[in-house]
Formats: sequence, C-alpha cells, structure tokens
Amino acid sequence: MLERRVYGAYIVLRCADPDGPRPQAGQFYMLAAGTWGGGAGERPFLPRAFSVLRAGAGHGLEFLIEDIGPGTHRLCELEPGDDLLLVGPLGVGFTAPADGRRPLLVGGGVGIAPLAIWQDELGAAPALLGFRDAPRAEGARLLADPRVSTDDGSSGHHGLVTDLLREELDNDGHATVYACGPPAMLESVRVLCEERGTPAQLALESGMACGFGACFGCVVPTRHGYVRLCVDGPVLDAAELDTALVAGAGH
Amino acid sequence: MLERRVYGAYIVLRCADPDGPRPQAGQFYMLAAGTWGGGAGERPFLPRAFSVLRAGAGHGLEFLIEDIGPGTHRLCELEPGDDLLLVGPLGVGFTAPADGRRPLLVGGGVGIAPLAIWQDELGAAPALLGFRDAPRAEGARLLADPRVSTDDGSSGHHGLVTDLLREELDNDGHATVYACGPPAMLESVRVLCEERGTPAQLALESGMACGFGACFGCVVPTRHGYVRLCVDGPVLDAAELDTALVAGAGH
Amino acid sequence: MTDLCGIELAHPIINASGTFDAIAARRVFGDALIEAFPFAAFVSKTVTLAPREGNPPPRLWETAGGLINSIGLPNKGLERYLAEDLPQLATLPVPLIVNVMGFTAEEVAELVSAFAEREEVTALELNVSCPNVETGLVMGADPNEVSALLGRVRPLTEKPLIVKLTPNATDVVAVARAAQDAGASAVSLINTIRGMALDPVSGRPWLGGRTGGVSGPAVRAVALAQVHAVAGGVDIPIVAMGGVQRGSDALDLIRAGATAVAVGTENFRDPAAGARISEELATLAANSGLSRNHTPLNC
Amino acid sequence: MTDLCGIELAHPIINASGTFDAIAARRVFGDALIEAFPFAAFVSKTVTLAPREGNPPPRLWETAGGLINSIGLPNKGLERYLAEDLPQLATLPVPLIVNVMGFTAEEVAELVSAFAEREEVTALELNVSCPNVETGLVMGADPNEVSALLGRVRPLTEKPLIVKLTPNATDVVAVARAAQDAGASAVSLINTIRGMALDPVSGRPWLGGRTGGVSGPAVRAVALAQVHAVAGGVDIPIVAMGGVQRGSDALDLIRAGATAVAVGTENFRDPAAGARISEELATLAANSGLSRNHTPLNC
Ligand SMILES: Cc1cc2nc3c(=O)[nH]c(=O)nc-3n(C[C@H](O)[C@H](O)[C@H](O)COP(=O)(O)OP(=O)(O)OC[C@H]3O[C@@H](n4cnc5c(N)ncnc54)[C@H](O)[C@@H]3O)c2cc1C
Ligand SMILES: Cc1cc2nc3c(=O)[nH]c(=O)nc-3n(C[C@H](O)[C@H](O)[C@H](O)COP(=O)(O)OP(=O)(O)OC[C@H]3O[C@@H](n4cnc5c(N)ncnc54)[C@H](O)[C@@H]3O)c2cc1C
Ligand SMILES: Cc1cc2nc3c(=O)[nH]c(=O)nc-3n(C[C@H](O)[C@H](O)[C@H](O)COP(=O)(O)O)c2cc1C
Ligand SMILES: Cc1cc2nc3c(=O)[nH]c(=O)nc-3n(C[C@H](O)[C@H](O)[C@H](O)COP(=O)(O)O)c2cc1C
Ligand code: FES
Ligand code: FES
Repeated sequence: MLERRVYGAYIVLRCADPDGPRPQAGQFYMLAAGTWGGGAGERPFLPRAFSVLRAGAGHGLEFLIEDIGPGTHRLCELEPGDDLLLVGPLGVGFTAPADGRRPLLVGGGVGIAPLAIWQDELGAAPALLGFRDAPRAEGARLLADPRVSTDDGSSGHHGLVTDLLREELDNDGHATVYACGPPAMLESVRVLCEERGTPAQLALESGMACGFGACFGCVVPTRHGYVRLCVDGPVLDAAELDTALVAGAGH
Repeated sequence: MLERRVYGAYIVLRCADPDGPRPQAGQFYMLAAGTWGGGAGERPFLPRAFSVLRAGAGHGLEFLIEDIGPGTHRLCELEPGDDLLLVGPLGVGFTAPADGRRPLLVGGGVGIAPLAIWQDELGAAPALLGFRDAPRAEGARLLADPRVSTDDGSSGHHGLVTDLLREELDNDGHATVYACGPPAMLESVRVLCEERGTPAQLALESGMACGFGACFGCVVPTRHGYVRLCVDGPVLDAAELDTALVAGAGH
Repeated sequence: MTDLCGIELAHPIINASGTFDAIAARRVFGDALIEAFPFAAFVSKTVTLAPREGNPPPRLWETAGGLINSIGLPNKGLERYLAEDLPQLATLPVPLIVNVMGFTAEEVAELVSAFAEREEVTALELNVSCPNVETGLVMGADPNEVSALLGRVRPLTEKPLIVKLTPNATDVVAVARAAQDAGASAVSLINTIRGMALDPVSGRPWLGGRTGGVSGPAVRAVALAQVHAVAGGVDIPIVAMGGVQRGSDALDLIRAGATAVAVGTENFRDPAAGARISEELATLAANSGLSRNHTPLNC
Repeated sequence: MTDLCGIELAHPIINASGTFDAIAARRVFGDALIEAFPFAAFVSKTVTLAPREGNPPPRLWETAGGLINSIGLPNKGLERYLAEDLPQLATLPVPLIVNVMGFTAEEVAELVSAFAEREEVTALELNVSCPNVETGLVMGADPNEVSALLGRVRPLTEKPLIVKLTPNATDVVAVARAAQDAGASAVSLINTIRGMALDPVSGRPWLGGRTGGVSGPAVRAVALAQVHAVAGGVDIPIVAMGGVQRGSDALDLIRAGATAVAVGTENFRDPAAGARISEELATLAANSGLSRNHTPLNC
C-alpha cells in the first residue's frame, strides 16, 4: 500500500502492482489486507472485490472504498506501508461506443469508481454522479467536470441521478450509457435506456468468494440464464438483462 | 497501549489500567489485541495469559512477551495507541518467605516476568536467570543484579540456571525459592528443592481459555487431583506437586 | 419477560452449561458480578452421580474462530454438589437450571429424583450427548433412546425437563420430536461438534481425551441451521446456542425459532458477554420490531 | 509419487470438487497456470444427468473462518459435459477425476457407464450427499443406501470409484465401511456441513437455497476427527479435505490416515493455494521424517 487519501465518506487506496498487467476500465481486483479476519463476527475471511478507480504506468493502482462492513472497514484502516494482497485484473470491462454514439457515464455512490478510469481512457465524457449526501458527493472530485445530484439536496441537483440522465437523453439520445451504482439505480437506468432504445453497459455487483470463476457463487440472472459475474461480467450489456436488481447485492 | 520496548528477543508492553486493582506478584492478565484473529490458521481467537512484569501507581501495567505463535506475534506487533483488551488481575501470586528464610528467585526465559515485580516487592532478592542465548539474556536487564546463565554460553554461566541454584543452596539452604520458567526447568527446581527440603513456590503454565475458572481447561495434576491453574494458581507450592511437567505447556 | 416452559426469565440470554462457573466467578470478580448477574438464568456444569476427575490435560485446542475442548465433565458428583454447591448457587438472583448426565437411564433417574426435591432448582437440563453404556448408542443421537430415557424420568418430577441435543446426529429433528412426544418441556441445542487436533510436533492427538468438541463462532452457522430445522419440527420451546458472540447472533437464533439463547465460548473471551449480548439484543429487537412474545418468521 | 488406489499423483495435493474450474482459470490466468498446474489431479465439479441451473442467488455467506454456499450443483449435464468440457480437461497435465451425482441409483449408473468408456477420465468420485428421491434418505448418510448404490454401479467400470462421504451423519465410519465392503476404491471426506444464515435486514434465510454447506477452516477440526475415525475403520485409501489452508493442515490429515488431501475453499483466497500447500507439505514431510508411503501413526 503506497498512499491513502480521504474523499469525504470514501477512502482512496493507491498500491503498487509492478509486474501486474494494466487493467481495463470496468475490471476489478480481489483485495485483502495483510491482517484479515478477527472483525465483527470473526470476519472478513474471503477477499473483497473492488473496481479499479485509476491505473497509470508507474503510478500503481487506485481503488475507491466505502466502509460498510468488516472487509471494507479493515481496508479503510490501512496505512501506507501496510500489506495489501491483490488478485487481478479480473472480469470483463467496458467497450467503446459504436456508430458515433457519445459516451454518457452514470454513477451512484462508490459505483463512480470504474467510471473514473473509463473517463480517463475515453478522454472527455460527460459524467452524471449521484450520491446520498454531501460527504459522499466529495467523491465527485475524482472525475472531470461531473454533474452531481444528492438525495438530500445538500450538493448539486436535489434528487436522483436518473433525473439528470433523463434530461441528457432527452437533449441528445444518440449515446451509449455506462453505469455503475446500487441495484435500484442501475435498474432505473436500464429501464430508461430500454424505453429509448439507448445501448447501456451496466457494471453490476454481487457477492463473490473467488473472483475467477471457481465457486459459481456470484451468478446473476440474464435472459439466457445465470452467468458468473466475475468472469462474464461485472460489465453486462443491459440488453441481456430483464432486471438489474441482483439478490443480495448492495447494502 | 502506552509503550513498546525491545529487550533482545523479548518485547515489553506497557499499558494503562486506570481503575484496575493493583496486581500482586505472580498474578496474570488475559490479553487480546483490538484486532485479533486472522493470523496463522485463522487464529488467535481466545485471549492469552501473561504474568505481570511490573505495576506501579500511575505507571500502568507492564508485560514481557516472547513471540512464539499467532497470539504473542500479534501482541508483539502492537504500537503505542493501539487497543489492548485485558482481564485481570487473575489467579494466586507469590507469598512472602516464612521463618527468616531468604528469597531466591529462579527464572527461565520469558518466565522471568513475575520475578521482576516480586523482586520489586521484596526489595533486594538474589535472582538467578537462565536463557537459551544472548539475545534472550537481554531480558535479564529487567531485574536488579541478576546472575545469568545461557544454554550456549554466549552470556554469563555456560549451562543451566539450576547449576546456579544448586550453588546458592549449597552456600545457604535457609531459603524459599520462587521459580518460573519452562516445564523442564521448573521440574529440576522442584526436585532440587525437594531433596534439600527447601520450600519452593512455582509459577506454572498451562493452556487457558478463560482465566477465571469458567472452562476447566487449564488443569494441572497435583497430589490432591487436578486443580484449575487460573484460579488455584498459577503459583503452586512445590510440595503439592509430584511433577512440574504439565502436558501441553511450554513450546 | 421471557417465559421458557414456565421458567420466568428477565431477558432471553442465559449461559451454556460448562462455560461459566458462578462460584469461581464470584471469587475472582467479587459480589458485584453476582448482583449484576450477566445471565437471566444460571445453567450448571453437568453433574453426574459419581465424582469425575475429567480428562487428562491438555484439554483445550484453539481452532479457527473456535475452540475444541475435551474437559471430560469433571464434577464433584451428586452428593457433594448438593452439599457444597447448591447452597451457594441458591443465592444467585436468577433461576437455577441444573444440567445432569447419566450413563444409564437409572443413573439419570437417580439424578432427576434427587433434584426434584430441591426447590432451589427451577429446572433440569438432560445432557444426552453420551453413550448409553447398556446399549452402546449415544442417547441423544437416537430417537428411541431419548423416548426410553424420558419415559423413565419424566414421571419423577414436575420441574421442566430440557433435553440437550447433540449435533452429531443424522436427523436431529427426529430426536427433538421424540423428546417432545415423550414429555420434554423444551430442547436445547447445539452441544459441541466432534472435532480433533494433532500435536504439531509429535503428530499424535493433542487432547488428553484424544477427540473433543468444537464450539464458538465456527459452529454458529451449523447451530442456526439445526435450530431452524428443529423449530419447524416441534412445538415445545427451544434454548438455542452455538457461537453466539453478539446480539445479532442471538436475534438470528430467536428469528429461527428459539425462545432463549445461551452464551458459551464467548464468556471465555468476555466475562461480561451475557450482559452485553442481552443489551445488544434488546436494542436490535426494539429496532427490528421483534416483540417479546413474537412468533418466529415462518421461513 | 503418491499412489491413490492406482491413480499416480506427483504429490498428495488435489482440488476439492466444485472449488476450482480449470477451464475458467485458464481464461483468467492464461496457459501458465495450466502448465504449472497447482494440483496433482483435477477433480471436476459435480456432473448430473440433466443440466442444472443451480440455486437462485444469493449463493454465498461468509462465516467465521469459513463460508456457507448454496450453489446447487449447476452444470451442463452429462451430454454437453462430454461434448464441450471433457476435450478441454483432457489437455490438463494431470489425471482427471470426474465427480458425478444422481438422484436415483439408475441415474448414477448411467453417469458411471458414460464415463467408463472415456479414457480421458482416470477415476470417478460419487457425490452421495443428496437425497435418493425414491427412498427419501440421503444416500451418503445411510450404510444400506451406499451398499445398494455401489452394488449397482461397481460392476459398470474398472476405473477407481471414490465415494465422497457427507459429514451430516451419525456414524460416518459405518457408511465408509459399507462403501468399502461394496467395492469402493477409496472414500473422500468431508463434504460441507449443513449450515444457515439469515438476512440481517429481513430476518429471512439469506441463501437462495435457504440452507447451505459450511466449508473452510471452520470445519477443519471436524474433518480431522472424521478422517481419523474413518481411517481406523477402513483399509481403502482416503482423500481428506476440510479447511486445508497450509501444508501443516495437510500433514495433519495425512498423519490421521489420508493418502491424498484436497484443497477447496482456500483456492478462493489464493488461486495458487494448491502449489503453495504441496510445497509446504513437502518441506514439513521432509523435516518430520514422514516418508512418501508412510503408515499413519497408530494413534
Ligand atoms: C465487481 C465488484 C466491484 C466492486 N467495486 C467496489 C468499489 O470500487 N468500491 C467499493 O467500496 N465496493 C465495491 N464493491 C463492493 C464491495 O466488494 C463490498 O462492499 C464488500 O465486499 C463488502 O464487504 P464488507 O465485509 O465490508 O461488508 P459485508 O459485511 O460483506 O456486507 C456487504 C453486503 O453483503 C451482505 N452481507 C452481510 N454480511 C454478510 C456475510 N456474512 N456474508 C456475505 N454477505 C454478507 C449484505 O448485503 C451487506 O450489505 C464491488 C463489488 C463487486 C462485486
Ligand atoms: C499464567 C500464565 C502466565 C504466562 N505469562 C507469560 C509471560 O509473561 N510472557 C509470555 O511471553 N508468555 C506467558 N505465558 C505463555 C503465553 O500465554 C503463551 O505463550 C501464549 O498463550 C502463546 O500463544 P500464541 O498464540 O502466541 O502461541 P500458540 O500457537 O498458542 O502456541 C503456544 C503453545 O501452545 C500449543 N499450541 C499450538 N497450537 C495451539 C492451538 N491451536 N491451540 C492450543 N494450543 C496450541 C503449543 O504447545 C505451542 O507451543 C503465560 C501463560 C500462563 C498460563
Ligand atoms: C469448555 C466447555 C465445556 C463445556 N461443558 C459442558 C457441560 O459440562 N455440559 C454440557 O451440556 N455442555 C457443555 N459444553 C457445551 C456448551 O454448553 C455449548 O453447548 C457449546 O459450547 C456451544 O455453544 P458455544 O458455541 O456458545 O460455546 C461445554 C462447552 C465448552 C466450550
Ligand atoms: C463453493 C463450493 C462448491 C462446492 N461444490 C461441490 C460440488 O459440486 N461437488 C462436491 O462433491 N463438493 C462440492 N463442494 C465441497 C468441497 O468439495 C469440499 O468437500 C468442502 O468444501 C470441504 O473442503 P474445504 O473446507 O477445503 O472447502 C463445494 C464446496 C464449495 C465451498
Ligand atoms: S466469485 Fe467465484 S465464481 Fe464468481
Ligand atoms: S482457563 Fe478456564 S478454567 Fe482455567
């Protein structure tokens, strides 16, 4: 672990991965601290999945973490110099827009993480970011000129990020939407895009034990049955989904 | 946790216990770090027993720790400011010599800990301390003018601390021996003293889960059956023992 | 107020047999601990007819999130227990549940009759996790053994009889049902799960008793599954235990169908665990709108 | 070289069924992982006659030092397995052991016959931790069920048949002995222990399958006890598994009587666990003077 930065309610961990391959936007890593276990209920035991926030040659890997339980809590406590075990990059990331569509990034809460590296790769891309409150909205600083909404109106638009998305799509529907966030948000994004025939790539979340296809624990339902989100995702084409509401995901 | 000092192969932890009662020499505490578990084999889980090394009004409590497994390892890693959970003082400590006998302190390895606080309470008392090697012999600095032996001769007398004890008892047998150390050492002390009719108080060790009489796991055999070392010891009168070799104790 | 087959408990948290010695605890922590007693009832360590030294040491092995013990039920035996311990335990501010075990139905009958007469004793817990020396079968693993045992001892007392089930059985629900049908007032589970450890140096069994019983958080998920299954199979109340460390663990067991929850191994890590867990549970129960005499979610 | 009922293993460490997908792992980590394959044999996830979607999510719950899973044996079914997976698995540098399960003896017979013809398959592991839909009994918990099953399928192949025992049984040794007497080439244990978790918010079962199986370090001591007991009751080789994280855990199981040791849940924490553990074991075995074809300490 090289560096720890605080963005309101979130922590950014920067760590070295000298000989690891360069990750693609939307891919993730399984992370565990050198000292794992012994937290609430004698957890965490398994590693935890985190999207890449940023990766630069020589700059190392960055992750954005929200403390919501024993695993994220332990990671948020790490100090520079502490051990961080990582496996990755894993999974399938985002793919570039087709036939001249403009990219539209839609993020909710800690789900903004994969959108930051995707914005880096795309060059400029408008980002619509929704948060619960102002402390979380500080995460918006991680992307270039975002439009922000908060549930409590304490920062930016008072309401849901999908309000902003509807606006944008009404202005110019010739877009490909890239979204990551809580299940409820992803589901409204999916429905919005489906109504308008706008292609969307959704970075989903589900409980994972291994991250590399070994346990079959991370499945999500698609139009052609269950798929392992860790190897066939986490980014899925919205067209493959009847719903983005994954049982057990989110918190 | 207030302070961490290194004595060769040993660590001294000093911690605050503002409203705790003042411990007696030979008593012990059950210790656990704030972050426990997740070490080798997903341990430690239970707290660990440690004799009081020193206790002073306002000075807090000191413990002497040798890193031999997941529990002691975690404790030896603690930094000032880290949480340390303690239960105690527990058990029965040393009692003063009777009929004008002189106290003789005999310690082996990390077993010197309870002798330090006992020497403080007795005022001057000759201390014979045996160690495996020179790095461990640095622990001798914790007592006042000790006679030291090492198994490898790298410091002080080349041989066993019981050689020194035999000498002392031959010079002046009118003594009460206070001993703490590995089972084999305690057993030779017991035999030496028994041969000479010298009273001896032995601070024994056994695996403990609770430290307050709840689990019945810490028993050692005595002349009148098994006793729970945590409540009826850890200091036992040598006269009650057929052997000081406790199954499962030591390492 | 929790009503456990007629036993009035100030809250649902009691201790698991053999994991808290109120007499030793008073010596160590003083009367304060007894006055603010951490449990709503006190369950004794198992009492047998004859005195027992227990198993040779070592008796403990720490495992991942748990403990293996081979204590071997050391106790003074019925006579000295009645003479020496009962008077002291009678001074506790909570109901006393005495846990007894016999190696034959007759032994259990003698124990039950003896405690039936003592009004200091509110209820009896029958530890049936031992082989019947006459049949060779572990009483608690066989429905017929349990029926036969209760047929013999149920008539001997009006006091509640709580049958403590062993998890080392193919069909724990069948055993629980047999206990209910034979007149048990309640069942308690889980006892420890058979486990073993080897001395890293010699490679031989570490424990003096060679094998032992696993307890603690490591068994929590197994306990919850068995309590949930038994709750679906019987109508008598359940005392649930197994790896309870926090109010949320107790709430899970109550939601699965338990009336009371016992804390065992966690007492070793925190002598005040009982009081802490009952407070945590009260807070959670209030928030989760779980009422005192709730009907467990029918899941 | 370890000889497991005729299967030649470069070292004693293999994977536990359903905890490593060699095809997916190659996609993720590349051919390097396959060439330096972490296991001395590859054991497939359970294959059934018909395709199975598996249980609805959520399928995982993390517990103290372990994991509860209710995966529900998703697989392509025999036909597509033979057509799509077997050719790829045949390219692995280690022997292939296919794990199969049926809901009737006839289903198991069909599976065994199908794989009997394929020389890519070195041996079969029979997962009997499921109810026989005809008798309602869990095959692996009942000695008679196991005898009947092997009576039916043993004649169908010369290949080694490894019977995978369930720990959720009163007398695992009796089941193991029944398997041996009916012609099993080896037994493997332990499978997961039945466990459960509740959704902290709703209080309803967390897992889509309602209950699941506990694995990982939390079950290690239980596995060691059962392996030790079974080793005392049968002469056929034992594949031991349950919470193995380190070479020392594998050494314990070998000392208790196992010929080979399978790594399961630890693969999820460390994709290279198999290779690491076999190296640690080799070092320990050298130091502890444990010879390759040792006789387990008679403890
Ligand atoms: C592909 C992917 C990418 C992700 N990227 C990020 C990211 O960039 N930043 C980030 O902060 N998070 C990210 N997450 C989510 C992150 O992995 C989880 O927040 C984390 O695993 C939570 O672990 P925990 O121990 O802190 O909390 P947990 O206690 O594990 O709780 C997390 C949720 O899991 C459930 N849960 C509760 N207890 C248990 C239990 N015992 N076993 C199983 N489930 C339980 C509950 O629904 C709870 O809300 C990502 C997840 C995936 C799958
Ligand atoms: C009254 C008393 C006072 C003590 N005072 C001191 C002191 O002042 N300073 C000090 O350094 N130590 C002291 N000890 C010893 C100390 O408690 C132990 O060294 C400590 O518990 C070791 O824990 P660990 O996790 O580091 O090592 P462990 O891994 O627990 O190993 C310690 C020993 O326990 C056995 N063991 C190994 N694995 C296990 C297991 N899984 N479960 C159970 N046993 C196992 C082995 O014999 C091993 O050598 C005292 C002990 C007692 C009883
Ligand atoms: C050290 C120890 C001693 C025990 N002694 C007894 C006993 O004497 N009688 C009994 O019925 N159960 C005994 N048990 C089992 C517990 O009462 C309880 O059923 C089991 O430990 C599970 O609960 P836990 O995980 O909270 O410890 C003992 C458990 C432990 C750990
Ligand atoms: C996610 C998961 C999936 C499993 N799938 C199977 C399976 O398909 N067939 C089988 O026989 N055992 C299966 N098992 C059981 C393991 O093979 C093994 O018996 C058990 O996990 C104990 O080993 P461990 O503690 O090392 O994981 C599975 C275990 C896990 C954790
Ligand atoms: S997390 Fe194990 S298969 Fe996806
Ligand atoms: S350590 Fe529990 S009784 Fe002594």
